[in-house]
Amino acid sequence: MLALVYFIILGVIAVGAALCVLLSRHPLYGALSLVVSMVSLAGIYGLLGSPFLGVVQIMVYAGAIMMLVTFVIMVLNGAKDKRTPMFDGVSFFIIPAVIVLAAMVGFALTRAPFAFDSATVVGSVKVTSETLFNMASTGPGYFLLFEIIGVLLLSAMVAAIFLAKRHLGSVITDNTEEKH
Amino acid sequence: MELQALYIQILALVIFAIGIIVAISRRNLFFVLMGVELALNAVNLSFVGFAKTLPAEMSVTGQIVPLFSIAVAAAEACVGFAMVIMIFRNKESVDADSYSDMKG
Amino acid sequence: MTHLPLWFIPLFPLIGTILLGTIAVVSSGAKKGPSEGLVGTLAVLFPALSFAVVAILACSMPEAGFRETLCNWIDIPLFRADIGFLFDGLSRIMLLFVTGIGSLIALYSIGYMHGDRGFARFFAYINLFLFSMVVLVLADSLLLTFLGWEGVGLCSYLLIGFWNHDLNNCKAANKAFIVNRVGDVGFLLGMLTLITIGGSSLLNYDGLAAFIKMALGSGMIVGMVLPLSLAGVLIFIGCTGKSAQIPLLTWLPDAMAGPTPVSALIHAATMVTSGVYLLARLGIMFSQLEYVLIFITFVGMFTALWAAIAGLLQNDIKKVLAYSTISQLGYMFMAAGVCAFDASIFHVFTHAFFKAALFLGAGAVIHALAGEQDMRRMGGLINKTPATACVMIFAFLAIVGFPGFAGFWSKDLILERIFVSGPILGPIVYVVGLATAVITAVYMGRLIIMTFFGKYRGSKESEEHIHEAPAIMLIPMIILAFGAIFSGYLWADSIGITFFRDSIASVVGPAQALYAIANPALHVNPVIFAVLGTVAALAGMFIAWKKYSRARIIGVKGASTAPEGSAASWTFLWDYIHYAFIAGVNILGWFCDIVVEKVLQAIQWTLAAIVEILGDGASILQVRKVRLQLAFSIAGVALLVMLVVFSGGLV
Amino acid sequence: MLLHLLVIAPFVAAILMVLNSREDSSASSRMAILMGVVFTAMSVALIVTGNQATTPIEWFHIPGTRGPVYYYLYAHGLGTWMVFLSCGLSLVALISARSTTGKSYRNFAIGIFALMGAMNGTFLAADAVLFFFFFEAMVIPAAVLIAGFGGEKRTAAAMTFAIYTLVGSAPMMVALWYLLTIADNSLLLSMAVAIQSLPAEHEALVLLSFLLAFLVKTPIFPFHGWQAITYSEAPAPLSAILTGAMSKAGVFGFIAWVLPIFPLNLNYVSGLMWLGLFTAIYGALMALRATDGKRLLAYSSMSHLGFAVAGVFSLSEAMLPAVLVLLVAHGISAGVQYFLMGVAERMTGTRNIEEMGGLSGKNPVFSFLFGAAGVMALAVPGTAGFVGEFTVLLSLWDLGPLPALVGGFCLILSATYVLRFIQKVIFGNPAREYQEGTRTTALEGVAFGSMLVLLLAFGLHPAFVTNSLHLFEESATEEVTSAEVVDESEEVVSDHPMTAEELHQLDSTLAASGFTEEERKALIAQIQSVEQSIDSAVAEEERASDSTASTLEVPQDFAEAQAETSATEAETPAVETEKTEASENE
Repeated sequence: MLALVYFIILGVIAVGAALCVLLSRHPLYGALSLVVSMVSLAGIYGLLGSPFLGVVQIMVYAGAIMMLVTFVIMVLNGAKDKRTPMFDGVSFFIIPAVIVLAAMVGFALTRAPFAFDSATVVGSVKVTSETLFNMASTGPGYFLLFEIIGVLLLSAMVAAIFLAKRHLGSVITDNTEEKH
Repeated sequence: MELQALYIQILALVIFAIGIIVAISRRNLFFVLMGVELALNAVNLSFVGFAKTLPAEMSVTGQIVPLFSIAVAAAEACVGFAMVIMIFRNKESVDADSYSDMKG
Repeated sequence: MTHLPLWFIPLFPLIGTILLGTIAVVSSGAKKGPSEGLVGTLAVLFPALSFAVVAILACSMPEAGFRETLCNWIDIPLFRADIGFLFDGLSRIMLLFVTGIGSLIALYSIGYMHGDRGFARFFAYINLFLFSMVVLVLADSLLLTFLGWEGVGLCSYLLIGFWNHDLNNCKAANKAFIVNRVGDVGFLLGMLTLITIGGSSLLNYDGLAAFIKMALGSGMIVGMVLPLSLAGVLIFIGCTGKSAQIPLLTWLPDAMAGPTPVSALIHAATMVTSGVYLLARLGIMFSQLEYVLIFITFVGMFTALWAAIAGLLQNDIKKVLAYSTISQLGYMFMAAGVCAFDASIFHVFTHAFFKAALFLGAGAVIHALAGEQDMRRMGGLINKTPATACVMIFAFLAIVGFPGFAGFWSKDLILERIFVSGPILGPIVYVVGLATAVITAVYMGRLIIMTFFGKYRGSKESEEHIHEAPAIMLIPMIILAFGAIFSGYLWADSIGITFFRDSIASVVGPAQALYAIANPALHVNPVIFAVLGTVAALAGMFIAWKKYSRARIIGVKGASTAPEGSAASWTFLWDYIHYAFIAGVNILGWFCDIVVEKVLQAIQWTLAAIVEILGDGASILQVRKVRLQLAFSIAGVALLVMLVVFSGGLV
Repeated sequence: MLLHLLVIAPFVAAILMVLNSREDSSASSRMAILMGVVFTAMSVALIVTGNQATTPIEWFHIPGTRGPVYYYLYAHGLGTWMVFLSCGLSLVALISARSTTGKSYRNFAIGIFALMGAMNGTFLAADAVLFFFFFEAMVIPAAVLIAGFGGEKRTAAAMTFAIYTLVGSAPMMVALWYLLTIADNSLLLSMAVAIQSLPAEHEALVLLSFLLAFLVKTPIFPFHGWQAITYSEAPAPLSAILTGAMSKAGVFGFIAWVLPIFPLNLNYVSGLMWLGLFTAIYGALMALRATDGKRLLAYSSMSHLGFAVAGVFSLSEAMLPAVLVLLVAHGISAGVQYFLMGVAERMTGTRNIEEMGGLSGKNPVFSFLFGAAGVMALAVPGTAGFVGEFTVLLSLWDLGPLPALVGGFCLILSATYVLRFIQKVIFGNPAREYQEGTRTTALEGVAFGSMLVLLLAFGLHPAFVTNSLHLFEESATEEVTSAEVVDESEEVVSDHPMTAEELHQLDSTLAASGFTEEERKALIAQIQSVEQSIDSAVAEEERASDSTASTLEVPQDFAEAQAETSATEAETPAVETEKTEASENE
């Protein structure tokens, strides 16, 4: 019961913040609303028994990525799209379409029988990292994936440096930060 | 009344829909990227929600996948913003509609 | 018994070709050409060596001849051919005069071609020609003969177009090759017919003879006459091409564009007679084909008459000789048409001497006059170039059939054989032949008179330079002149010498015997023919003397040597007929190029345009905004999901 | 091993060429020519060692089909010579391109090697899908090379070429897929079996799709729209390869794929024969009117290939060696003519033959080669062209005098246009002042000269070429007779039934060891008959003989099929009987 209450509170905050993203005029406001939304999502993760994921969410998303976003927005000061309208014809075309799509999927979801398993384990750091770094040959082998993700991040960083290197050296240093 | 698995999915769906709407209907490139992030977040939430419906060992797996997806999102954001910077330098605009060089 | 290998004979000219060709190519970049002494020596040495081999072989030849199979050539299902040589009475005679006269003319050419830029190239071609000609004559199968046949055609092409900076020469060369190609395709199809009749062994001369004899023996020949006639006609078309008979004769007069020794060697003495040789070679087959033989006789007759008249109308000294050659070839075919192959080969033999002498003489005259070929600008040369004049006059007497000279014996023999061949046909053809002999005497007399008698009609300054030919040119001419006088005595029926007939009897004898069974000869006293022939020659000479020695021939300046007016329409009669065919091909080509191709392209581009329009239509959907495209796709997905959900598919 | 090398190594060579410096064209040319020599030597080795096959490797499985696609190469007389043409012409092209491409030589060589690998694959593939793969793959490097190194209208030419040939073979892809859904696997024999079970109208449709691809590639009359522009705009060395080797893929396809697979009826055969003859005449007439030298050569090769196709569909006994010699002769002579035309273009700066002339005085070595090449193209006896054309005429005469007569007319026309070409290019006086371009280099001269020598050698001793067919025809018939005797005796003895699976396995084993379709059918029919009962066995036998009798309408094509597919037979004589035994004892 209590969980439901927390969920409703966090969910409303998340959806509200998401709507703020949609409706805010300046990207900086949008970014801040996004942070709020992400933090409340992290709360839901914790509520669902995945505290590790919640922490990562806050650190990486709300921390690093959003930091990057705000930095870029502030560096590119001309980014305020005063000239361009917030919404145009396309927007009014897309909103009903997406709503219809979501409604359909939701309708399908309500028909699908699924429920929480009572015997779930809490995704604590220990459990998660044990599964993640299970190097046994019979294990799931996520460690390989993990390494590959590391390489991907590295190459993304290199690509970012390469793309943006001409003026904005400061952004590059930010990029390196968010790689944990 | 208890917290149902369905609620999590509905919430994820709503946030995903908003994310898509943001990504497509807004013309500012920053909003486009933020919309994508939002949608990714919703997906992660959906993963976690579904993970909880599985028995013990498998539910851990369901929580590891979002980790990877977060990492990929980080990489995407990194490259995406670098591209925004580069494009902005060329066009002096963050309007997504001004980029139409690919049209034949 | 051991004897020299037969392949020695073609080998020497081949070596000569390769050596001289290498010299020609290597020296082509150099400023100064290769040493003429060296090239000339090589050029004469190899034909002479070949002649020596032939002579040695000729002396030791047994009655049946030598046969030698060198190696396999083509071996596929349905068809098999070997490279093999056959040296018998017929090829002996042919080879002797081909290599002999070839060597003499090579010697003459050293003088004639002196100082020419393509000296080595010229002799490479000459050697290649001799190689091909030897292969043609020496081959033991039609296919190998065909190799030589096209080879000589190729050399003729190369030599006519020898001075290739002048496009007219090239055109004459092309014409020669293409007209010959028409004949060659006939030859090719003839060979195919033979293969269809009896397999590839029929291409072998011995095999063919054996086949015909077998068919005769078993009586199957009756059913085979029709396909064999087809083969005969097709092969004869090949012969008309090579030997310049109606209707494929237009190339020979144009071929005079080549150097004069070439005209002497290829277009008078050797190559053009290969058609006659082939008929004699296949005599045993032709002897069974009655209608084909009549056809050949008439073709020969008309050619002889037409070319003799055309010869009267020419002003160019070499053109006169060219038409004369065609006319004489007509005689040979007339003889072949009544299966008198020995007589026709005998005429080939004597003709080679006197016509070569005439051409070489004409060459000496042209050489003396620095390239002048128009007889209207000659005259009185007998004082300036007495040796040349003597040679030409002897050869003239030979060609008109003056008693005692070579032509007398051979031409009378032909006329006699024609007369006795049949009760109706024989006399008709004989009369035409005799009339042709008169005309021959007239135009040859005209040539001699216009060239050597009267007053010189050229420009004064050119008169200064007239000189007798150098010794290296005179020696071959004199040897040939001796041939023109005495070669007839190899077969002088009236005085009882039949050496020549006996020497080739083993080859053509059976065919003539077979023919004689079907067409028994009439018995007429041969003296009558001799007398009539002599009368015809004298009459012709008298007419020529009357008409041309008194008449004032006006020396023209700068006019072309081509005949004009009605003379032109007579001369170019067959060219006009050819033009009709050429025009047909051109119209076809035009039709293909302008109509069919354009229609095809129109279809092609219409299809392309339709596709393009469709593509443009589709690209309207390809909107400018990425977002709109995404929106479309999302709407599409939404529609799909709606469809699925409402059709109850998902649940 | 040799087969793998010939197909894969060119691609490796292409990649190796990338390592070369872009700037230093002489180093890359040395390397390219060296590798070209190696490939040519390998192709000669292939001819010398005779027919061989690789072990089939399962490659992938196309969805919806019944059997896997094999990576399976085999060499038979026709294919080996085509490979020789492709390697040899590529080598000469690499030599000849040195003077024209300059700094981009490296890229040119990469394209040539890729093209060569694709062509070798086409000529050696034993699997239909593999064949089709390479058949299509040829187009890409060729189109890229045209677009990169061609004349003024090169883009249009490359597009026309690519679209025409790809669209032409698109129906074939569909048809192939359709066939594969029926056939056991994509090898020749199982496809030939599969085609028997099709209704007539489907079979006609499949046949037409196959024909279209090869007709476009050859090209035959209504589908030649791409040829003139492609050959004239492509750089001359590439044109030489295109006409000398690539266009042979069309004729090769007729012989190696269409004839063995489809039981053609007489209407198709005579129709295609006349179409070929018509193309021959049409090409010759167009060549007569062409003023662009390369266009003239394009039409001339169209004429020759039309003649070759007519020869193929004469279906006479002498067809295969005749067409093979004709193809080899045409490949070399058309190739060398294109190379020489390229040199002429380089020296005069124009392709218009009306504006050329007088080269004989300026460059005697070149004009000697040019004239000699022209004469060889004329099919003068003693050259390979003559042997080819004469024997093809012989095959045509099998069908009657009229086709041969038309063929003869074609020979006359070919003399006309070749002589006109020679006269316009090297004789006469120069029509205008040329800027002096690069002359023939010594290496080029040697390369062209040796091609001419090859033509002479093949003309005087065509057994060099025809023996490669010959050898295994004889050994194959021996094999077939002996093998069949053995087979039959064992068939009679073995009396235990076989399952469908076993039959299928046997079928593919036989296919892999290169049995012809007829033999295989007969074998299976026998096995099935044994399987059922003695009584029904007789009926089955009769049915089988009936079905063969129905195809006797055109007996030659099966003879051809035998000649083609017996390629692999001679190689594994003992193995195949063993395999049969083994599969029966199961």
